Amino acid sequence: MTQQQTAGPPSAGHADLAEEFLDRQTPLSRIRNILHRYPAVSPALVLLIAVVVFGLLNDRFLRVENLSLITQQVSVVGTLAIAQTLIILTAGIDLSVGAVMILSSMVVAQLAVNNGLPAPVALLAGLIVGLAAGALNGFLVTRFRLPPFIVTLGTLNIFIALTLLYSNGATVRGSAMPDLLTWTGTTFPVGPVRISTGVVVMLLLYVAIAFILGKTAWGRHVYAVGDDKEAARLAGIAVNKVLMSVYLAAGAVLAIGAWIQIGRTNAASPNAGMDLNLDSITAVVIGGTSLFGGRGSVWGTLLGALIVGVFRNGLSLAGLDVLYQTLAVGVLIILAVSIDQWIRKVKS
Amino acid sequence: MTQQQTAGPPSAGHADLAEEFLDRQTPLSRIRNILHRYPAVSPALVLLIAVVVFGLLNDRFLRVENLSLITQQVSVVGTLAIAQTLIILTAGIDLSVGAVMILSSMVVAQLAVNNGLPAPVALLAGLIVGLAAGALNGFLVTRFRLPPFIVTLGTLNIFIALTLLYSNGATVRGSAMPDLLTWTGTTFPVGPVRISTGVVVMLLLYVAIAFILGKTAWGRHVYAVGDDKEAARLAGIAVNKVLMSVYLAAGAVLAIGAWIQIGRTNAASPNAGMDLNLDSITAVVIGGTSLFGGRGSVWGTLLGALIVGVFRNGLSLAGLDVLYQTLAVGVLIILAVSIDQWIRKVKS
Amino acid sequence: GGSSTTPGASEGTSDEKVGVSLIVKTTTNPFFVSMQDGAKKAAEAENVDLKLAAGKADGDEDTQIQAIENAISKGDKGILITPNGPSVVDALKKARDAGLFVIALDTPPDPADAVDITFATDNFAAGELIGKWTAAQLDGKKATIALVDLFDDKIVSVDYNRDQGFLTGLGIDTADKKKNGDEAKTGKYTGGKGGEYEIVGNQASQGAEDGGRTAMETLLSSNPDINVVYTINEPAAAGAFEALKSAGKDKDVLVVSVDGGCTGVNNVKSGVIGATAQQYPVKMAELGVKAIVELAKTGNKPANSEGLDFFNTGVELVTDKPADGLKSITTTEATDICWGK
Amino acid sequence: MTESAAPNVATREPILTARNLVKTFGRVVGLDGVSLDLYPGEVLAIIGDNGAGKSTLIKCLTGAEVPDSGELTVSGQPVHFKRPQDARVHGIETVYQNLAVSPALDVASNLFLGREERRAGILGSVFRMLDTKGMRLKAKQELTRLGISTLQDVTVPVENLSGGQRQAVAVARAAAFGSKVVVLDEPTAALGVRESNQVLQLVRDLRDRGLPVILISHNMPHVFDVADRIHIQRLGKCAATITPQSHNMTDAVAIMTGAATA
Amino acid sequence: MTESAAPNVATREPILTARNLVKTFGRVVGLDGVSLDLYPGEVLAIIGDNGAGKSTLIKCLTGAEVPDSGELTVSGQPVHFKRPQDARVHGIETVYQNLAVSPALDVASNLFLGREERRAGILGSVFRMLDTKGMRLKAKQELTRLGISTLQDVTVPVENLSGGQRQAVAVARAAAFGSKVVVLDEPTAALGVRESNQVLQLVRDLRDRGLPVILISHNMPHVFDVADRIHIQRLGKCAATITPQSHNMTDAVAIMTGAATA
Ligand SMILES: Nc1ncnc2c1ncn2[C@@H]1O[C@H](COP(=O)(O)OP(=O)(O)OP(=O)(O)O)[C@@H](O)[C@H]1O
Ligand SMILES: Nc1ncnc2c1ncn2[C@@H]1O[C@H](COP(=O)(O)OP(=O)(O)OP(=O)(O)O)[C@@H](O)[C@H]1O
Ligand SMILES: OC[C@H]1O[C@](O)(CO)[C@@H](O)[C@@H]1O
Ligand SMILES: [Mg+2]
Ligand SMILES: [Mg+2]
Repeated sequence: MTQQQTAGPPSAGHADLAEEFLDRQTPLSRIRNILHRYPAVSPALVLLIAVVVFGLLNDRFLRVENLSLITQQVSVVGTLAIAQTLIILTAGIDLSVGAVMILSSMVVAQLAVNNGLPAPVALLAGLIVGLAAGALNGFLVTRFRLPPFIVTLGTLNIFIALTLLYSNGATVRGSAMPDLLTWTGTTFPVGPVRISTGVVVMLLLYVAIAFILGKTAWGRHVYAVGDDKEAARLAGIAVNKVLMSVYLAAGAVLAIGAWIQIGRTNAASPNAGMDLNLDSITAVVIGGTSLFGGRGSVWGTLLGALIVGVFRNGLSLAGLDVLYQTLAVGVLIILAVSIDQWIRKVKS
Repeated sequence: MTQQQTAGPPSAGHADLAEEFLDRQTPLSRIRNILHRYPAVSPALVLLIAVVVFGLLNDRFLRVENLSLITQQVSVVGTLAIAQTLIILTAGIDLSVGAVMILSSMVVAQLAVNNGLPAPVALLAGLIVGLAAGALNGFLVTRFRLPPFIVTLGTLNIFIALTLLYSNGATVRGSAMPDLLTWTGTTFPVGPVRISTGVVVMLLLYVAIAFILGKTAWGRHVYAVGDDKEAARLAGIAVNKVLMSVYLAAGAVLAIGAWIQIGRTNAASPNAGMDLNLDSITAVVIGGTSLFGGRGSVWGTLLGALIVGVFRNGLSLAGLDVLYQTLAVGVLIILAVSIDQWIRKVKS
Repeated sequence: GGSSTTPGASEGTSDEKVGVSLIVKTTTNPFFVSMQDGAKKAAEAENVDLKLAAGKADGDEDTQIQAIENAISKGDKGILITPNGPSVVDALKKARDAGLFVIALDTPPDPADAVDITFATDNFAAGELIGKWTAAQLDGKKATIALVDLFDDKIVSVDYNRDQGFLTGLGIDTADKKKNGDEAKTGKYTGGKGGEYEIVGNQASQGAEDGGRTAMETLLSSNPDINVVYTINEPAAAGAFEALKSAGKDKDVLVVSVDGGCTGVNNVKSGVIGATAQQYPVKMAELGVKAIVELAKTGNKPANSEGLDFFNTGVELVTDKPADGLKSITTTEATDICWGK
Repeated sequence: MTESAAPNVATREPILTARNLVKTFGRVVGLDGVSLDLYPGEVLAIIGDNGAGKSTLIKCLTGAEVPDSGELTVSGQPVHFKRPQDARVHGIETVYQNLAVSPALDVASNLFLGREERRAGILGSVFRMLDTKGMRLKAKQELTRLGISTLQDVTVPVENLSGGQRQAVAVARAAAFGSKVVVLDEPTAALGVRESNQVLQLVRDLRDRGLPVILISHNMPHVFDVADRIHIQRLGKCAATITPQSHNMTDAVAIMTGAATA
Repeated sequence: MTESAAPNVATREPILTARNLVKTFGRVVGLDGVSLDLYPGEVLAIIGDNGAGKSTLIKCLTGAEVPDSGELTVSGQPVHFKRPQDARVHGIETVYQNLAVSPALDVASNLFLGREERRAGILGSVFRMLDTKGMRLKAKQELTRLGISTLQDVTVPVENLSGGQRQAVAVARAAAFGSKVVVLDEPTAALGVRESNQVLQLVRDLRDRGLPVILISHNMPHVFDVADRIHIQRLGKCAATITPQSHNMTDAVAIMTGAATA
């Protein structure tokens, strides 16, 4: 074989010309690599920026009581958003999260107050309601292959109607309830701050679900099913079983959300939080989870919920009129996700 | 070459064993083939069934005045759903359709009534508002690569705030407006029926958009972009231009929707139809368009809007109380899509 | 449904049921649930075929409009409605043009003659009662006032009547009586012993618990020294109270409201609410059903109360801390006549 | 009946048999009465024009599609595969032509998808925690064994791999877990020369371990290199089953294209 | 500099040149300073191991990726392709390895995607109505020309096609519209024997019409059959540019795998 000229420059070891473009070479790009690997870091940065800015705008914002208030304000939507994340990871969407939570909370409250059942039994009944609702959604999605959007739109109406029929539109006040039901609304001191039990419950849920999603086979299957359902099926994953279990898990989370909601408002009310659906989806999407499934994390969702909570609270502390608050929330949502995108420098 | 035994039966012409499974062989499967080719046929059947059933339940249902009423009741959401279909076909979603329509309608009404501008000029201003809103959404989606869900969630808040700031929360009465603005609310006789002008405008929009989507290159590009954005890009389609034009087209449709809305309620009200977002998405999804983009048709959407309208009206004429109506609407939505799936016998 | 042909025509024989639709604001407020229950009872007695409809939430006009249209289609003789906002007026006109009788309950429409008659609380008077009571309780102290209203995106008569009535009762000049929030933000109130006042702001609550809570939280964050809280109704009051409680402010704040439902009266008893103005939804419903039947049969209707453009169904101030020169009933008395048990 | 075609398997029981499989898609005929036998320790190649029904055939064999009619047996027992995991349970591992990988999951997760390994001790048994490290290590080993040297980072999402790297992942998965039958649908289509040779070697290794392999390929030299028998699909039917001994490549192509009969 | 490698092109101006292209993906080096010349009427093959950067190279040449650095010229003019349509405007048609077809669109629509034909008369000029029938007819002709005989229905959505049929659609698209350069990334990977030969014939036809072709393939016999020059990628760089005359297959594979230098 004869010696040939190469078309390129003489080869002098690997990656010489490319050297300067290699990300590991600069500190900035090292950061970007970290962000690629831990996508929740970038909404965390957005949150941090928001906290700092609002702290500068109003010195009350950074007081521990105010920060604790924010966590309380997001505790319900934050919990619902866990369930929503699970569903969205499977490329679904759940419009019924708010309705399931309310139905469950009304059942718990009425059974305890009107029917005099012991509090733990009432809570158990609430859990069963959540699971049953999840089972219904999951059944319709897996069995009839209906789009989750349609299924949960339908069951949303069903659950709302059931709630109103069951409760007769009446609110059950916390003062009438056994302590266990409103326990999630109690606070306990940690150093200078009072932490709400409901917030702690929510955080524990996040830890548990993050563990399950990240560290167990089930979690991996959830991602695989959401990523490419057909590929998961061909890889031998029991897609329908996974989907069903996701809806059941979501139902259970919603039942816990109902408990937190009772504590938070110190009441079980049939018209609480009908717009929690959109809010929970918002938290998920701001948290970086893809609506097309298979990509995202529950920590991102927590950050998403906190970002919205911080905006709302911070803007009103900054003394903005409510209409301008609405305007600003709109702008900030877009800004938050833009910054997030910019930080990640995602290429299409 | 030596003669070999074949493993299969002796080959005796093509498709002998398969013959009996070939769909063209049976009348039933011929129908199914038609349904595959014209997916709008199956929601049409669902609509037909619904109309027949409600007609049997209450003899007033089938009266021409009632049927004409139903078309009026869906005229606004039906128009918004056209815009929504365009966006969803590109694998997006538009949460701001309702807000854009209201903003546009308030601008039209106030300019004509408070600022005394001639009606056509006011309507033109409304169109510009719609186009500007679409341009903003499209700009954010294409330029910053933000998810449409987030973009329109943000602009939803922005448009709501702008509407309220601009209108001061006051409703403009139709009686104060020039006739042209409420022209869409007028009716004209066609044989025994009175048809509303707004409904005709909506139907013309459907015809126009169906033509453009089905018969022009632009329409094909819209489908291609929604189907697989990267593939469309590699095939040399200017993806961002297509997306931008879709958002602009949607904005224009929404401005026309604003006009229809003014005629329909004979007023421009800053808080009208905030849940038109969900309703419009519902119509699109019931109409068989995929939320993942690239598949569906605007005719399906019209049928989807009519199906929901028929359910609401039919149930109330059947004398159901409101809560049972809610329940039944939920069940019927699921049923409608199940029947649709069953008719199509879609294989995953 | 009946088989009558011309809707609203009064040729119906006595054995034929009169079709009536009751369209309330929302079914998640016990006030309207009581109204529905009252109407159902009355309907039975009056041989009325009553159908229930409602908005999806307080303020949902679109659903009410569709319900009105469906009532026309259904061939109903009459409509009872608690209008959710100004946009329903046009649909009501269509109904009346089609020959239906239309009666408003609880909330007079604007204009008042958009319906045949309205049975409602005198909401301005209701607001005045709690305003005067507040002035008396303040005893000359500075009032830092939070106004938890109904809407910020539409104008409804109950909303401005109660709010402006309350301020009037306190002795504050309200400028335009039909407009919330246009009064001077600081100044002197003249009610009771009189004193300084500061209005922290108006926040919309949509007349519901969660709205009330968010509204109160927003107001508290802009001024934690609030000591007077006006709320549009008792669901909003309950929500506002939760916000006060979690901010540790529930003890030193005067919360006043309107409604007088059994839950609300209980809250007055336990001190959650200082005073409430009690309304009578069951009475509104009964009068409404009867009036429709009467209209259908004879074309006659009751006259408006004197000086008002609606029929006043009455209001009582409920408190256990009566103020001098201000007529009120105790929570025990109020419990006997409260609704939504 | 396959005596002359595959004398070495004549006396043994087939592991997998298919009889008269039919599969239609609407108006399109995918399979039109196809039968097939797979004997222990043999490499059965399936060749045929594009659209001849090769992929459809193996999909029906492995539960990815349910045939309209026809029978399947595994080790003599009739089976009805409704989904791929049914076939997997019977020890049948498949690389589908469209690869069936999860784009967003990393290489190691894809390799172990559906049979993840858990940590030792209570972390695994009670908390059901994955042995991520262990799986990554094994994934690396498996890829090295296949000679996929350009792919050193098994934590990369599969969507970022080159076409060939992606295919290597899919093949590695089947090779690592196949216990009774391995089915490969065009496994070397996107592979480089060296990687292709490695896969062919793998096929031989599997056969030598007694595992039968079904191999779909358009590459005649490859086919004639490793196959014991060759099943030729044509227009949805089996046109012939030949051996590299009985026919040469030109014959095979002629049968495939209908220019000749076997 | 390519004198000995491609003597037949020495005197002509290259149509397409690339100089020192660099492309990185995060920590992964795709291209590490690659240069390339394409002369009129030649078939330039690109070969290399999986992950060697072949697809990345042609993506940078055709606007699908923007290189981090490096220069491109077309007919001597410097160009900066930001997106594929920029390259298309310059007459460069490409079949990408992942095919870039729209699954839900039918065969004919895919063939004409981005350059649909309109009806004659005002239906076309004013109403901008598509000539659907005409395009279907032409699509059929183009496919027949490529010998894709199993695919008779051009109204089938591409997602329902077999792997090879899908590839044939992508190749037909490039062949039908290429005006200056045709770039094919593994066009025969999924094709049957007959279809592959047809594509190779097509490549020769294009060359004979004076159109240069860049062909990526792992199939050495194919490459040595049609290529005038062969660009060998290795680890992101160009390891050598050879000709079928100067080297044989074994040499090429040795250079590709690093066992030898050119
Ligand atoms: N899901 C489907 N829907 C409709 N038609 C299908 C479907 N799957 C396969 N077909 C058709 O069935 C026939 C056989 O396809 P198959 O994929 O089995 O071919 P193949 O022999 O594997 O071809 P290739 O070598 O190109 O992969 C083709 O005509 C194809 O278009
Ligand atoms: N979008 C991307 N993100 C990250 N890495 C990438 C991306 N595209 C390519 N790479 C990497 O760049 C390298 C070169 O990939 P390329 O696709 O060019 O290889 P190839 O020579 O075409 O290989 P094959 O023969 O397998 O198609 C590979 O290591 C691949 O993993
Ligand atoms: O939301 C406002 C509405 O709430 C009520 O006070 C009942 O709770 C009604 O009288 C009023 O119309
Ligand atoms: Mg195949
Ligand atoms: Mg490649």
